[in-house]
Amino acid sequence: MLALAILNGCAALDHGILNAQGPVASHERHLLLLVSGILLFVWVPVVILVPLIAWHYRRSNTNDAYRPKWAFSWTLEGFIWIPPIGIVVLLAILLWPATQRDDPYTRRAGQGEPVRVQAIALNWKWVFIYPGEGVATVNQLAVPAGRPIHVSLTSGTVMQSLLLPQLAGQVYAMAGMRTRMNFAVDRPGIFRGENTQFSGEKFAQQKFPVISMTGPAYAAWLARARGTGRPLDQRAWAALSRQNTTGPQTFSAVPPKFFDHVIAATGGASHPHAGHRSAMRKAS
Amino acid sequence: MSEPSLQHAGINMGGTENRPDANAESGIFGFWIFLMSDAVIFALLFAIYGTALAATAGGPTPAREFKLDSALAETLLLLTSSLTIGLTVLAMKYDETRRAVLAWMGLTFVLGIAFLALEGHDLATMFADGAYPTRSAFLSAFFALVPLHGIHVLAGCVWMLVMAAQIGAYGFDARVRINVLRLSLFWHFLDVIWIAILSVVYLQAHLP
Amino acid sequence: MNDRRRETLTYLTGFMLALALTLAAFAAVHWPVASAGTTLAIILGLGLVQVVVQFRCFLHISLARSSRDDLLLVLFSTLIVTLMVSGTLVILFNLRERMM
Amino acid sequence: MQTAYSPIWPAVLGRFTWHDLPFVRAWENPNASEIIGAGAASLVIIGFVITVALLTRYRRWGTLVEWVTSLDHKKIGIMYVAIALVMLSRAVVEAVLMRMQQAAAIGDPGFLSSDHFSQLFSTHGSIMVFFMAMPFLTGVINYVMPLQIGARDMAFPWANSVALSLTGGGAILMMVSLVVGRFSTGGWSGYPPYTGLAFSPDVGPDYWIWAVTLGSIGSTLGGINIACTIFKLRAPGMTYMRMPMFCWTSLCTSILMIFAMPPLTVATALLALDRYLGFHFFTNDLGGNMMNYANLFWLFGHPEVYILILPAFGIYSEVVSTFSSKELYGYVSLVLATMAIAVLSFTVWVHHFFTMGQSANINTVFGIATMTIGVPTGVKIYDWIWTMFRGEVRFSVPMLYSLAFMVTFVIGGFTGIILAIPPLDYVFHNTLFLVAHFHNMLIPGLLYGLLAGYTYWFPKAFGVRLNERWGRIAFACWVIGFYLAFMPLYVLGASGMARRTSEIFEPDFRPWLYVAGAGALVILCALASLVVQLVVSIRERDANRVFAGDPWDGRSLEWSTSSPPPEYNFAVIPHVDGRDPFYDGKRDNGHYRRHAHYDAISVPRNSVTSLSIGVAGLGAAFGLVWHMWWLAIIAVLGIVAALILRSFVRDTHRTIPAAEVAETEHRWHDALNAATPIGRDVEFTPRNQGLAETAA
Ligand code: HEO
Ligand code: HEM
Ligand SMILES: [Cu+2]
Repeated sequence: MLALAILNGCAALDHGILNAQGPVASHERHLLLLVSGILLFVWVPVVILVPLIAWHYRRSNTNDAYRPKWAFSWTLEGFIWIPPIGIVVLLAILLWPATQRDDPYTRRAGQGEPVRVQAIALNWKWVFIYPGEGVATVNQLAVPAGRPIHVSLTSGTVMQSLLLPQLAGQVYAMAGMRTRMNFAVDRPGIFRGENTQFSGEKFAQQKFPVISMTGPAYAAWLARARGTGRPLDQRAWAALSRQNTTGPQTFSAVPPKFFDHVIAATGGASHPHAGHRSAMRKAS
Repeated sequence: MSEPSLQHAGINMGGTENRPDANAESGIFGFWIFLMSDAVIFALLFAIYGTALAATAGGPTPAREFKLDSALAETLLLLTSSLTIGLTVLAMKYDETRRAVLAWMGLTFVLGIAFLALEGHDLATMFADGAYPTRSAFLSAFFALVPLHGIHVLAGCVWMLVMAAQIGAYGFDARVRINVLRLSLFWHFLDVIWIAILSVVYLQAHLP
Repeated sequence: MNDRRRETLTYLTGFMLALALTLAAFAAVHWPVASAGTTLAIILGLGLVQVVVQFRCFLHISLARSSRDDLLLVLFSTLIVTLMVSGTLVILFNLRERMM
Repeated sequence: MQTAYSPIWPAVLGRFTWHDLPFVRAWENPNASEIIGAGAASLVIIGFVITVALLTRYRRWGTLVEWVTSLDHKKIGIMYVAIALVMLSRAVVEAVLMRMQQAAAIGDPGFLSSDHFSQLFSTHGSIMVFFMAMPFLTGVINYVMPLQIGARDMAFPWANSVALSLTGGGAILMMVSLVVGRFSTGGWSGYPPYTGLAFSPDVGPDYWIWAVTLGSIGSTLGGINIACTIFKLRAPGMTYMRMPMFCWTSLCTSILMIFAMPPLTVATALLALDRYLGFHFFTNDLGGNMMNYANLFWLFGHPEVYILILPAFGIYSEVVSTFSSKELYGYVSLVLATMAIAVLSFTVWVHHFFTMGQSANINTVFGIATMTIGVPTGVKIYDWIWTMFRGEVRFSVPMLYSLAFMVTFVIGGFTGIILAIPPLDYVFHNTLFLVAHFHNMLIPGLLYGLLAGYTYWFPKAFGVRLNERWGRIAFACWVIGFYLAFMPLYVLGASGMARRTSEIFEPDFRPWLYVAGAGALVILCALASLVVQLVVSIRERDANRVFAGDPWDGRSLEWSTSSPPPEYNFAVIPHVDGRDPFYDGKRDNGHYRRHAHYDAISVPRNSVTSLSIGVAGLGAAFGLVWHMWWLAIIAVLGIVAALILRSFVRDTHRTIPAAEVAETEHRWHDALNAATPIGRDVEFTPRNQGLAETAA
């Protein structure tokens, strides 16, 4: 039973960072293992010392000296303060460049021409626009393996967070604002993407596959998408904006600057008059 | 203990006794802590105001809404009332006559009410001009910060009425003294907050 | 000089100083001599000085032993308030820059 | 629906309709989720009715009134802890329901509706933090700290009672939300715009806002009171560097309360302005910006977690030193570490939103600041270890909790450091890894500490030792249950499972969710054992009395009084000349001295005004939630009136005549003389009457 549990457990871990499938995630996994290794020096002494000392100096053991007034030693103070400070300094030295490097805004991973994707969080689905290609998808993110993927995020509703556990960390998406995330996928395959920021009733279902393909397969996919003959028009957008869930969808065309329009419509700074109208409405 | 009299003006409870009253000391200190906690609230509202300055959403702007002349008048009123509340405390400490104390406190009260009237007039003008809190984040931040100070001033005025009644009923017993001291701290504190409002809200709106 | 006169003088000094500082701040805005940024710095500086004056003269916070507790409290509060306000401004302006 | 033709009902009942009653909902739509909701509501009502019936049957209304109007810090402390234990029970049951749902809802909707599940994590989190942990630690501080510094009461007994009644009002509002309407689904952090009017127009977020506001105002008042008491009311000779460690941590916690509760008050107040008056602080439109909310909330939220943990650290310090019969190792280091934690905790709040998009430089600075807190925390742990070193360790229940804490807490610190590294936080943020981290701090850190304190000081408060056997059973269940329930969450989090999910679509998560579910059931047993322990201890109270007052060979002043202590605490205010005044005193034979002459002592009288402020606060909150404006207005005026009335009251104190003090003291000294001093080997037996053998 236990063995089975552990076996199955490893299966669970396959869905996460330990089974990293992209350069960003790999770097994060490497950092995780390194930091954990260092932190063992924090954990092990305590776990050994606490039971050992408590048991050795138990009341019934009269073999050892009892020094009720002993309460200070400079040597011990040194051991108590200095190594932990050292560890923190070491971790800080690791942390600084790692944070710069994995900054989701600037990190450039992968090779070749970047693929630009604009992600819009809705209740309870993700819309992905490919401005360069003029197509859009819902609840599936198709990407070419190996190439850098540059995502701009916003939300058409409450705040959400886009996490790709095996590929990259997460970043929030907020209405009226634009955040960014960069990642790449090592090889073709299907990986999970999800919203991790609670957003209401069907939040648990707000997951989607990231489909990584070879270059030719991606090109073929794009061609197929353009050929579906279903543009992301007013009606389609109205349907998406409704609070519900949906399966994967593909749109063959997207109005230009659609993403900027969404940002402006949800209170973004670039469109000051959008706000004015609702103020009038409120005042009247 | 060279200058116990300066500790908090008037903290010595007895007429001649020089030992600060232990009870009064913790009573005043506790009130100080409360004021500092309140100061954090104001500080955060200032910070929010700072982040919301540009968020006018196409609506009224600071420069248009804030009038320097009435801000100056309000400042002078409040500053003077800070002086008069101080003189109230000194009167309580040295004269111990109800008339002197009530006179100074009455003057402070009038100045406070005048301040409130002026501020109320300002806010009404803003409303008439379409600058109401639901208009934009900037105005929301303004209407959280400045009227909160006004509410404090109002509370101070009510407090003065209560203290006047107590002075009438009990003279200057230990609790009246300690509460007048607290009231004066509160009032001075509001003056300090107003200086910040003046600089951050009103003067900043009219930078060259 | 008796206690009462001294204390009255403290209040009056505080009042005059505060008045002067306030008028100076208004003047800095009304008859500008410097750029917006500098003027802002000037009025905030004047405001800060005035706060110190008021604390000293009206609220009787001083370096004297007898008000050491109050002083420490005020200084600690200043530290926390500075941390909170400056942190908030830095973070939110940085966020605005990166998101708008 | 409401009748449109009669405008009177909306004016009276606000936005209340029949469908806000869970019974009506369960009747109309009888599924498991609604029935559980109706059941919970019935439990609240039945509990209330039974309490009223019992009070009437045994004619105890007088006692109740005597307690709730009391300004005695000891009674107030006990009432705080009582609130905490009741709320703990509710929140644990909710936690178990959530665990059961997640174990049942793998590729299946489970038995709870998604909406119900969201209310559960919101109430569980809010209750555990604001109405379990905060009252518990405030109660323990209230009870113990004045006794430890040799004071007769808190600096502001009346404000103390106001704080209690506001906290109680908040707790009652949480209970009311079970019976009328629904609670927020926005989690304990209540992030807008989700909790704003546009996305949650119902009463839920309003319940959250006002319950939390009542609690936080109560905590601010409590903090001011505690700090002022420690600053100004220490017994002569009790310098800062002679204060018991628990007083130091109480002081630092109270300072954190004073400065960290205001950001929360601002956050909830501005959210309320958005919701009630249409302001635009955190809305999506007209320039609103929710990032301000996140910033404000965590300006409070991070110091809050240290508010929670510091008193527990203080309790561990007392317990480890007492049950090792040894001076606390490294007192100065511990004091410095406590202060360092308190100050540093104001410099790290950004680590709760590393993923919001600020620059790498900002994240770096806050990441490093966060890790720095590990150093003073570690110092504390090592100091406790070296306190046991060369001591004589007795494995009492509080000591067992302390040992389990040290070993387990380090794991939580370990994962905290991982989360403090921004690139790693990008991966683990909002996953169950985070949930595991904070429960790993909150249960073995905070809750074990409070339970240790409860067991340790129970005999002080009631004069009766708690049953040892059931204590050990409860302890074992807490520890086993914790490991089973939360270690799997690290794995699930590392596999990318998001927090707050009511339904799971990944079959590979199943085994871990089962283990976690089993762990939750063990925790439920732990809770049950605590109840049994209390009942058994009350039953066999006569065998376990420790009236003499010192059952554990204690070190600080609270043990130098009778158990329970007299209303005035100390007939003669003690003089302190060391760090362990009582321990040293009784060994020098100086302590139990009968005086020939006692003075009359003045103690605060009971007060109704403080209670009425809490009641009015509850009324105002309820009125605001339901838009019953008349109620809110009346209640707020009531609060103002109570404040003014109180300032007119002159006869606030009552004098206990010298004869009565003398009689109380003589009765205690007679008992001391009659008691047999016992050695530590028999301290868990009925022979322990509370007098410690001090020879050798
Ligand atoms: C009592 C509660 C408590 C405590 C004490 C802590 C302590 C710590 N916490 Fe935790 N936390 C707590 C409760 C929470 N934390 C949270 C979230 C949280 C997050 C945000 C994660 C995210 O949202 O993505 C981070 C980065 C941390 C880090 C830390 C660190 C570094 C510590 C340190 O203080 C730990 C220090 C201890 C250590 C390190 C072990 C002992 C030290 C030794 C042995 C010495 C040597 C050590 C070193 C050299 C490192 N916490 C949340 C989330 C709330 C929410 O989102 O809902 C809660 C409730
Ligand atoms: C006693 C055993 C406990 C169990 C079994 C338990 C279980 C849970 C569960 C299942 C969740 C929801 C996790 C999710 O989001 O998926 C949760 C959330 C939470 N718990 Fe506990 N918990 C326990 C004790 C505590 C204690 C003692 C505290 C605090 C003092 C606490 C504070 C919280 C908080 C703050 C949340 C987050 C709520 C939110 O998401 O807004 N819990 N807990
Ligand atoms: Cu934190």
